[in-house]
Amino acid sequence: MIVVAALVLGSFSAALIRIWRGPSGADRMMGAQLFGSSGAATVLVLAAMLEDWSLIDVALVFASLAAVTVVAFVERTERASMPQ
Amino acid sequence: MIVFDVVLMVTLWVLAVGAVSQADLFKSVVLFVTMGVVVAVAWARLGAADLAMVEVAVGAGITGALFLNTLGHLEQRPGERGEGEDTSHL
Amino acid sequence: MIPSQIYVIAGAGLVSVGVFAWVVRRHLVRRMMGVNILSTGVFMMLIGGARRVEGGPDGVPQAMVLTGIVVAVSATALGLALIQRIYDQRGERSVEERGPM
Amino acid sequence: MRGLPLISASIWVPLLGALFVSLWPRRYAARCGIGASIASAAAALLLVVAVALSGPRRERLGGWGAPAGIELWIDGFSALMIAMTAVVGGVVSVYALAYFRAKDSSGDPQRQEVEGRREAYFWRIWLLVWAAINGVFASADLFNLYVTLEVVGLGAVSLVALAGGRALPAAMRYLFVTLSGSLLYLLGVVLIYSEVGTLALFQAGESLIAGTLAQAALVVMVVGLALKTALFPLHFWLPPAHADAPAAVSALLSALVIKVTFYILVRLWVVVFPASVSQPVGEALMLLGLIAVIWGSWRALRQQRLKMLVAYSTVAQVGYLFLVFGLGPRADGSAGWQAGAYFAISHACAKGAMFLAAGAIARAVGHDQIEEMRGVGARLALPFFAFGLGGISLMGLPPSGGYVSKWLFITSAAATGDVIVVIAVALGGLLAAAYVFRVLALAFERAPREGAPSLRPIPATLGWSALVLGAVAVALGLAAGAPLALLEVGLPFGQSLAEGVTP
Repeated sequence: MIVVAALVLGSFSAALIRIWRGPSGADRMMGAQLFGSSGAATVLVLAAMLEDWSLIDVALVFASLAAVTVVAFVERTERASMPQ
Repeated sequence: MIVFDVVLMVTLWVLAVGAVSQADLFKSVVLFVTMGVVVAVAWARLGAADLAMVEVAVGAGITGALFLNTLGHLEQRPGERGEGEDTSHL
Repeated sequence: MIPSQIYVIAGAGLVSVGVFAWVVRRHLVRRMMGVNILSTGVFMMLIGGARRVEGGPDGVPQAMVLTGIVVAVSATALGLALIQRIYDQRGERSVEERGPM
Repeated sequence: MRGLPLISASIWVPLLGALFVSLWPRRYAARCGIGASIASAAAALLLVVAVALSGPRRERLGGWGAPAGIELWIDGFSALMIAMTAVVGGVVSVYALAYFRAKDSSGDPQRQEVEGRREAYFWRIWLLVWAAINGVFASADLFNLYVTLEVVGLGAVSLVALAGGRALPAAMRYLFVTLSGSLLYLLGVVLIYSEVGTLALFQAGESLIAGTLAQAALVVMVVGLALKTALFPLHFWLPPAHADAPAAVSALLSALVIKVTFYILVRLWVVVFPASVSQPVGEALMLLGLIAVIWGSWRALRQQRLKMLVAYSTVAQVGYLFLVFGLGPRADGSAGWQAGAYFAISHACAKGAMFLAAGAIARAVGHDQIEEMRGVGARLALPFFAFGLGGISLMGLPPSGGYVSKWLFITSAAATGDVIVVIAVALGGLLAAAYVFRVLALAFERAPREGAPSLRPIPATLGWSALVLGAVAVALGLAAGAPLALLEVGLPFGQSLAEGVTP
């Protein structure tokens, strides 16, 4: 359990660094995605620790968040790169 | 567990401060979405599973998408339509 | 320290960040973000405080926060739509840091 | 009559109306909207009559009781407010019918498209706001109040934004104000809930004990709601938002929307918070109210634009509303509270009439610069007459609703020895007279032979509906008995509120 928690923490900090440092928008977006996945992992660990297995559903929704934000991000870059 | 709570809340606070104080708007939107994720983890920690789901889907997902959409809009030139004052509607 | 107290304190911290963004920041998008953070802070205080009263999780505050999140997202949608219209009709300067507000 | 779900009908009818307007094709929006407005007004008035005849009513939605379910509760005070909403809302709907219709003359198809869309959105949002306003007045639950309050606020912001142009930044600022106001209110609800563990208004009032937490809850709620009601130092957002909105919307905002937060504050004062907690805050609010009366009237006097003048006059009149938080608890019985409630309804009619008239005048003249309205009065007699009728009520001249409420204010202030309130009420009336007569005198001056402003024709409905509201404002002074009797149904301000009168 401890090992898993440490791994999750490591990916959290990696995501944070990517978000903070950039350098490009896509990097930051990928950082946010990694953050979402780490969040899902955290919730799973929490589910094991609290023995509240309904939290697994929450982890599923975390995973689907990635789709929404990526679509929004891609749409934004598409629009920004359109000829004016 | 206390350590986890404290780390979670400190992360949350740092992300919130970052979101409102970044010069780069896109960066603050990303930080904002990230903050939504952390809030959802906090709800899960507090035993509110349904809240966590709604927070991720709505608080981070839809709100984040709306913000990104607005940023995309603001990066275009201001539209040609409707420039100037509309005084007829007093 | 009881764990839920941490959440109440963090909620208060978020409220202060939100108020700061609302009062000090001038860019409309950022102020909108501040309002969102403010509401998240209030919700966190609500959930944290509710656990202090009862033993287990209490249904009523969770229902309140659920409603509150939905209200917040509709308010955000309205605000962002307004920001886009302002940008369309009145140009860049009116949403920027040194806008008329 | 007892068994009919009249309370929820007063909320459902406008809500269904909004749904119908949205579903029907856009060109039927106005017809559908006016039909829904008439139905909503009728449903609301039916409820008011039922309350007047058979006492306060309570409804449990879906059969769920207080702790988990939503309870609706109507007593005399809320009934009076619902009646005010029905009367002002009905008249403004008739006005809006002509106001949004009259724009089709230009012939530009794109312009017509914009106008048609604006009209359709007005009806949708306005019916939604109407439902939410009735919802606030019928709620007996702190959180339900928050939700309905938020709907009212968001709807009001969208209505302001309908005007486009310079109304958009005003709407944006209004949005921030209304959001933070209701969040502060919600924070107060959170604090109260963590103390007493219930959200029901009356139960919370029974079990809330005076202490630091109650004090903190009261202060946040008061700041939030005072911000949304535009009390003096927090009034900065009101004049642009109310002045730049379409005239029908300005009337609705000034007449009804700010009364919603006032209503919630009065309820909190009377029902929830113990007197020892609310007393000092009430004194402070009264002081701010006094400053608001003078400052708002003074600023109104200095305005160049007619609608701005009316909007600043609203800032002043909000000051009178807040006097009740100092006077109400101190005065014997419920005289102070009655003064406030009566002032709220007479101000709603008077200010509604003035905004509608100002909109009609601005439509005819083409702008609303007061200085350039020299000599237009004779040709626009109807709207200016309505403006004057509303003005009579604002000044507090007899016979008008304003006179009755100011008389109630002054008697209760004199009974408790607040000479300064008496002076300020009188001074506020004088200043109101000054700004109303400034407009009227200029308008009825002999027109300059050359350069008299040319007027566009306006539909007669605009003038007449303003006149009807002005007449109601005056009639409230002639027939004060019925509203005041209605106000006492269920003793909303009495000691026995929590126990004695439950049906």
